Amino acid sequence: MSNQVKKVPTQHIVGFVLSLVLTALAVWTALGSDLSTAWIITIIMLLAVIQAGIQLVMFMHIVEPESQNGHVPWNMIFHGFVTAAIVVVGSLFVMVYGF
Amino acid sequence: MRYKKILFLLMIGGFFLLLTGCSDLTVLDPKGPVGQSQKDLIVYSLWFMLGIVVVVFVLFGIMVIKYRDRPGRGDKNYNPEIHGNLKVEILWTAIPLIIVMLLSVPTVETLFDLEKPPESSNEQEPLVIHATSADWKWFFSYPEQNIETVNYLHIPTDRAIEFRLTSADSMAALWIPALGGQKYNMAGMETTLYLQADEEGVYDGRNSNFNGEGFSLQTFKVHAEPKEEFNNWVDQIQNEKPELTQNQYNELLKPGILGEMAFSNTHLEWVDHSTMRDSDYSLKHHLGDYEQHLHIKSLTEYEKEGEDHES
Amino acid sequence: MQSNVKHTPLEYQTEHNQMSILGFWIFLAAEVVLFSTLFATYAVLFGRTANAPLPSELFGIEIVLIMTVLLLTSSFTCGIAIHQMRHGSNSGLITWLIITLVLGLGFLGFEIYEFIHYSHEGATLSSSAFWSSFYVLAGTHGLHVTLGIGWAILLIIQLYKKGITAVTSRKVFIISLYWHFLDVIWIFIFTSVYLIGMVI
Amino acid sequence: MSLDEFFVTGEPLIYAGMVAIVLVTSAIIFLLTYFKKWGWLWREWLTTVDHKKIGIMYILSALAMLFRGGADALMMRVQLAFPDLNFLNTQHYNEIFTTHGTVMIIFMAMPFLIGLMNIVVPLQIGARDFAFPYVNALSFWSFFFGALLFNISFVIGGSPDAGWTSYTPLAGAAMSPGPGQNFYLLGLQLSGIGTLATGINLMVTILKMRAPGMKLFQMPIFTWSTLVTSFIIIFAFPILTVALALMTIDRIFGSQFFTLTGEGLPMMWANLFWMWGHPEVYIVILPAFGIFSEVIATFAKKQLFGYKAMVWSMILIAALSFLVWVHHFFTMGAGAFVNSVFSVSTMLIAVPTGVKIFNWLGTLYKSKIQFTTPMLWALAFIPSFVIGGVTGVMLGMAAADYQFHNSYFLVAHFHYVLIAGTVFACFAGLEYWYPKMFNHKLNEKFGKLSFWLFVIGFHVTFFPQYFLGLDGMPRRIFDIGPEWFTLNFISTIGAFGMGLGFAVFVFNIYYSYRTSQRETTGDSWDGRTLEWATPTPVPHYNFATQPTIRGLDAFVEMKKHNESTFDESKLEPIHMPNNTGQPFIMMALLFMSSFALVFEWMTLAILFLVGVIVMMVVRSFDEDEGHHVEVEEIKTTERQLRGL
Ligand code: HEA
Ligand code: HEA
Ligand code: CUA
Ligand SMILES: [Cu+2]
Repeated sequence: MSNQVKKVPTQHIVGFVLSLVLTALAVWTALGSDLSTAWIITIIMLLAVIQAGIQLVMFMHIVEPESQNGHVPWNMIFHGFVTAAIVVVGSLFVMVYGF
Repeated sequence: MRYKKILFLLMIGGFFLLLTGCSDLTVLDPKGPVGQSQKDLIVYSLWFMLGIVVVVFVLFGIMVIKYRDRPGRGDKNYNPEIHGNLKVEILWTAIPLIIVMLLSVPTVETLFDLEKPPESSNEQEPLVIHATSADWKWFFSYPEQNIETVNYLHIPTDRAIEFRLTSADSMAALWIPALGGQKYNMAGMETTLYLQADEEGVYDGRNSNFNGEGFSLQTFKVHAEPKEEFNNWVDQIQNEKPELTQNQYNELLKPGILGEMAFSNTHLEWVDHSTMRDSDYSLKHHLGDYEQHLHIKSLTEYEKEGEDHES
Repeated sequence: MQSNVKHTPLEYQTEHNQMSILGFWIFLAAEVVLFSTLFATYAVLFGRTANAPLPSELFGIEIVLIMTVLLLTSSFTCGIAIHQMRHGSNSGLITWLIITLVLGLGFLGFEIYEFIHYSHEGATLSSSAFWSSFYVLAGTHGLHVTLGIGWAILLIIQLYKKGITAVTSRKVFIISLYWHFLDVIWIFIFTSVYLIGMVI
Repeated sequence: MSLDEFFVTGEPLIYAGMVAIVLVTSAIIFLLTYFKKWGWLWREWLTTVDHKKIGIMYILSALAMLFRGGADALMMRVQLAFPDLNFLNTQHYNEIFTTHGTVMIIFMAMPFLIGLMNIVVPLQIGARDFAFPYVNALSFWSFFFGALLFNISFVIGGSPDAGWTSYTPLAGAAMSPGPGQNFYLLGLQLSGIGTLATGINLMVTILKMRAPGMKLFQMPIFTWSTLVTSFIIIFAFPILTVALALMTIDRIFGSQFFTLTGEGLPMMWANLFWMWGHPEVYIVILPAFGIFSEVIATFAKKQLFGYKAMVWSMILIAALSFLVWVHHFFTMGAGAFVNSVFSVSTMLIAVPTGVKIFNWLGTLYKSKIQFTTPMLWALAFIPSFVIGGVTGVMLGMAAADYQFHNSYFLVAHFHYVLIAGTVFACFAGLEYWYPKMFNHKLNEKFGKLSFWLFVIGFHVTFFPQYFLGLDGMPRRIFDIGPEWFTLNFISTIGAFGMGLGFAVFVFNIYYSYRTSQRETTGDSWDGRTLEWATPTPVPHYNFATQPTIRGLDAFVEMKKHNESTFDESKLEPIHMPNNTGQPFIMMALLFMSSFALVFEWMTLAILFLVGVIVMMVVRSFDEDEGHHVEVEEIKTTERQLRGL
């Protein structure tokens, strides 16, 4: 958000609406569409990642100038997600794919 | 600092000296193709490692001796401003990288080879032996021959053995260093390990993965013998040894140490510990037994006991 | 150490506050890994239901969807609370925080109801590896929400007493980060536990 | 539960241990009372938030743990010296190697290094304290009480006995009933909280509190190693937290993660454990690399060779450390492809590590080496560690690892890296920064004696173990076969050499305290970095005036320009935090709660947990804003310390 405090929290409202839409979309993809399971999983996981990004940027103000444009927060959260991917994908690779 | 130099020479010398004695070390004196391929890999890598160690030691020796602050040296050859040199830095990044590649190739090759029975005997089907670990003994089931042994193995030479590894309770690892590397035995799972003996002999086998009080004593002997002898032995077991009953088997599963035994059937008739369904079979029977300590003293006591069983 | 830069929100105005916020971001990165470990366990143990019911038999979209909307909305109201704080409105801040809390409590209520329901159907913490991992994953999130609620109550009391100061604004800002973060985690639980659980 | 179940009974060695503990405790209590030091202890130490004092407490505890772990090691070595020896029975042996491994890695190596970081890092970057001094105190007490919890298992309830890796199902409730394993789980959990907090704390400190002008790539290399280590801590420790929690829930609340019942998957524990465990071994080696870099640069009288390459190789090692964990269970049978991937990633770590080794050699090139004791440790590290490292690469070759795994070859590898790397670094760092901490140097004669005893003892102990491994001797056996007698016997002799070296080291601390000359300047070794720019003993606010940094090796520059950290014209009041007893009390309560949980006394555990929460509420309402050190006070202190 910019330095001036706006009267109406547009960014929050947009973020809120977007997350509701994304949630609905995910539910529809999973339960309403007739895609294959693999596609469903791919799509809804992607939607989840986008929604997480929305929370980070629109609600958590990760990139506002006061947090030095979020250099360190971005870096850490990014690496947190990289580690998370290693942990989840790695565990599946070793413990499920391996057998 | 002369004694330091001498120390290093001694160390390097000692290293070589010990290496020459290596042919006696079990892992470096394999008795079958699997162990041989692993030995080859180890020796191959050892040359690289020795080279690296020698290079580092020599450089180190030169630096420490030449650039020590001795009386009368003053500022000769002293240059505190050096802070790097791109060329040598690239060199000492690239060479290790190349070495790593040279090590990776045979490693990966050997890894894939080890998942198959050794080539030298691929005209025959491997002999299948189910090796089941239970605290703290081994059950070896020969489904084709319909016999089962406890704490000892007979195998024919020059034929691949396909071990199907599993465990009735805690995790173990089957390791016969003279024949090749180990793999884990885990309840509810089955892993496959190929080994083969080319030379006759009696080899030491054991559980190498720590699993509690009786761990040190969970060992067995492997008798590798020519086909005919092996078949005779099988006949003998089939004819002379009793059948194992489920009740007796449950009793044997109880945590504790056993001597050698043999039976003319296998426990696979009533339980397969490698399935998820039976992974808690042993626990169901012996849950309470883990609460006492066995106060095991030492190997010799049990070795004596084992001999009693045999005779 | 108050700097006079205009427009800098109060919570960023002291060096100490900046460091606390940064420290909290780093903590959240660690939390990402913490939850990912639970997700990994869940994913690996998926299907190991033993004799207990399958997830697809128990999971129903209605309750979970209500929970999701409650939590998403609470994340939004929490954002509004911060907006109010940056406007300098203490009463607005407190009001929106309380709304956030109520929504959070609602979420918790449904979660508890859901857990009770599942265990009546025979899926408990100890019925199988899969259900253990389900309860611990969802439960850890629920525990975080509970902690967040308790923490927010403490802050509301402090806001009543002291109003918006450098210290309280920093604390409120940090808890807002925490609350949004719990929403992020929930999105992943919602997607990878419930939706995928219903699909497979 | 009756008393004889509560206290461990039936073992003469344990009775001796109990007696020793009672005697030492009563001696301490007596001395404190006799010299009326209780108030001093509370005011100066238990409630301190000063990073230097906290660092000293870390190091003292770590030395005590080295003693304990070392005593364990010596007992194991005695038992393994002869075939069929009945010095320890199998149960006792199992407990001892478990506690030895855990204590050495979690309660010795890490706290020792964190202690050095505590003392040195704020000084090296020109800061007045940690970013969060209160949290720092909290971290220390969480480590301290975690270690205490783990160590009392020795006399109360029984020690864990499933190895420091605590593989399930062995370590699960079914096969290891009783409190032993709970001690492991909760002791590690308790101290793990503190480690994570320290990681965050150090990272913020380094990122935000550097002296004006100090860019990231101008930070002293030890500070860099600390930053990278904090990064690993932050991303690796949560994995341990979860793994421990899951096993605790398994054992105490009946879940089925790692059990053989309910379709649990015991190997998942191994997977999670090593996802933390491998980064963990780099957590204990990277700071060691940092220490060696500082020591070598100082005593080679030369700038570090390839500073940037040194930093980037550490970052690369940290990144790779998250991608190799499977090399600890190649033999699980995950297939050739999985093993190939992790085999190659493992070996790749040799490249950045090699870069570091060669850069150290480069630093020695055209240098002027002074053989002080810290420098001797650093020099001995290079060749010794290379042996450990290249044998690590041999283990990394998965197909060969099938033969090395679980053998003494592995035991030799990790002692070569842990001792030649971490322990040598702890000694080097302690002796190097000792004058900064205690205002006098350690005696060089005894220092060198302990060095030679320890280093020679080390090689004699562990070099033969490579050959034992190749001869098929597995780890964790309590009784050796006769074919392994000779090499084991040599190994045991070496271990006593190390013990002797350590004893001389401890004696040297006492001896130097009595006889060493006190420091007059703060710059004991003609140092290169900012910690040497402060007077000694370091005033609690560290820097009267913060220096402005122009480049690498800030203090060398300052000395050239004749600058100091006491510029009377620039003095301002300094804001410092107040001491507080809260961290101590909070962690003591958490300790009691964990203790109750070990014995599964739920009500009591919850009761103490409520106490912890109350302490957190108290903290939340706390309005302690700290205090200011006035200019006059700074002036008098500095003038006195600097002899102006
Ligand atoms: C300080 C701790 C530390 C460090 C630094 C290391 C460093 C390394 N370790 Fe080690 N390791 C442990 C502590 C450590 N380890 C512990 C505690 C265990 C056992 C735990 C247990 O089971 O209880 C273990 C176990 C262990 C295993 C498991 C073996 C098994 O269980 O079967 C493996 C396998 O790959 C391994 C590999 C390596 C490698 C490749 C490195 C590399 O980082 C080494 C890199 C260094 C060099 C290679 C030397 C310098 C380089 C050069 C001079 C350049 C040229 C070199 C080449 C091209 C090769 N280690
Ligand atoms: C930093 C880590 C570290 C350090 C410093 C050490 C130090 C030592 N270690 Fe340790 N070790 C491990 C980490 C470490 N170890 C780990 C992780 C394991 C694996 C555990 C497991 O399998 O779960 C292990 C396992 C291990 C084994 C294998 C046990 C087995 O598998 O059966 C052995 C055997 O020789 C051993 C020996 C030693 C010795 C002789 C020392 C020496 O360096 C110790 C030096 C001695 C002293 C510092 C003594 C000081 C004390 C005195 C002078 C007082 C004497 C008093 C009395 C006897 C009452 N260690
Ligand atoms: Cu208000 Cu964003
Ligand atoms: Cu490792």
